[in-house]
Amino acid sequence: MKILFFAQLKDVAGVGECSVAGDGLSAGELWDLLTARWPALAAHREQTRLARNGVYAASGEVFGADDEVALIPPVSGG
Amino acid sequence: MKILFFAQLKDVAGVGECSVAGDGLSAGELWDLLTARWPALAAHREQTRLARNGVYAASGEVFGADDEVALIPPVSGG
Amino acid sequence: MKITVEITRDPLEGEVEPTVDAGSGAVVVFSGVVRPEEDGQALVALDYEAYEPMARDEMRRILAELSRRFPCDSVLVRHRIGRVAAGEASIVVRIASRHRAEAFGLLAEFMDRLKQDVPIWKRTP
Amino acid sequence: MKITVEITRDPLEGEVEPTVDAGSGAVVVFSGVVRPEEDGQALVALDYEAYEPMARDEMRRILAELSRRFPCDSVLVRHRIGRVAAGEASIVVRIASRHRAEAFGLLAEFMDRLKQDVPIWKRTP
Repeated sequence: MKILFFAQLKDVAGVGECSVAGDGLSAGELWDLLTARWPALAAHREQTRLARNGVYAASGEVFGADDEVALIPPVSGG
Repeated sequence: MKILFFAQLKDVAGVGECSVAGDGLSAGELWDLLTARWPALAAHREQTRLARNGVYAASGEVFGADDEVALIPPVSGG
Repeated sequence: MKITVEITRDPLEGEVEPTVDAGSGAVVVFSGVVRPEEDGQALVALDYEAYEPMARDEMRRILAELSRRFPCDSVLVRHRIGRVAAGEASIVVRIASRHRAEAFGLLAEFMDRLKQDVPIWKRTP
Repeated sequence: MKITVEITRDPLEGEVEPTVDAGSGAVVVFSGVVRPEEDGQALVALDYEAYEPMARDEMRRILAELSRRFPCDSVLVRHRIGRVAAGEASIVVRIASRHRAEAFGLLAEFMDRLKQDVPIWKRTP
């Protein structure tokens, strides 16, 4: 699946997007994968929401191999 | 004192302004004078506010010979 | 808070550009427009009449009072009088403030107070 | 309710004329402007970044949801991204409605929801 990073998370990951192998992952499993690769992401997990294909993921939502998953840190538009 | 009529009260009085002889009048005394001259004004008294020299009159306020007194029917600006 | 109040017979369209006061973070421009119908009745125009000096003073008093609760940088009110055709603005209010909440609060309360207390009247011609 | 949402790198100044939709009685134009200081620190510009497709969808979703409580005639949102200099607008919202209360309500709630949920971020350069 495709992972997107924005704002400060882009700095933390050092990239704007990356691919992750996996299918049918829970949010917890996805976070485990990501923080294994970028340990500094863990500090942001609490306040970061996940979006699946452009919509905020509901709790219990499952992420598939073809999904675009965005890590959304606290927003500050306007 | 000078009396000003606006909106529908101008139609009722048939004039936009007039002079009334009197000094130290209470609101009640002023209304008595006005409704004696224009009986049709009485129907508007309940919902008409008085302004003295451009400021809404407080209850108990007294109207002097040199005052400009406006009869303010319900407003509808904006 | 800089307060500017004007009553004019001229059209208000195109007059209030949303210029930004230095330091303001929010600018709100409100136009109140004569609607082409009222209670299902077609309406071509409205005639506005004001007790001008008191209307100006009363608007300034209301704005000065509200500025204590909603401190803004500047507010401009232009109210049109005379005949205003349907589709044209009878009032324009422009508020600049540091943060949007004060501008929104001032605008909403001012319009409510205007319609209660400012000696301006509209009538169908 | 007609909903138009745009994300652009172009300046927003002078773009949103307060045109009146036929039948509207209230038009509100809000500009959110980059302030030249933040927490006492001088600020020359802010960099805005968006997750563009989701930001557009999310704004439309929020507006569609709010239109049930605040039925308006039309709403236009333009959010600027990229570098926005102090004194320039980062967002413009234009709402037309029959009566002012709906436009005021929609505007205030939309801005609150935008700042909670729409994936747009600002950072100091």
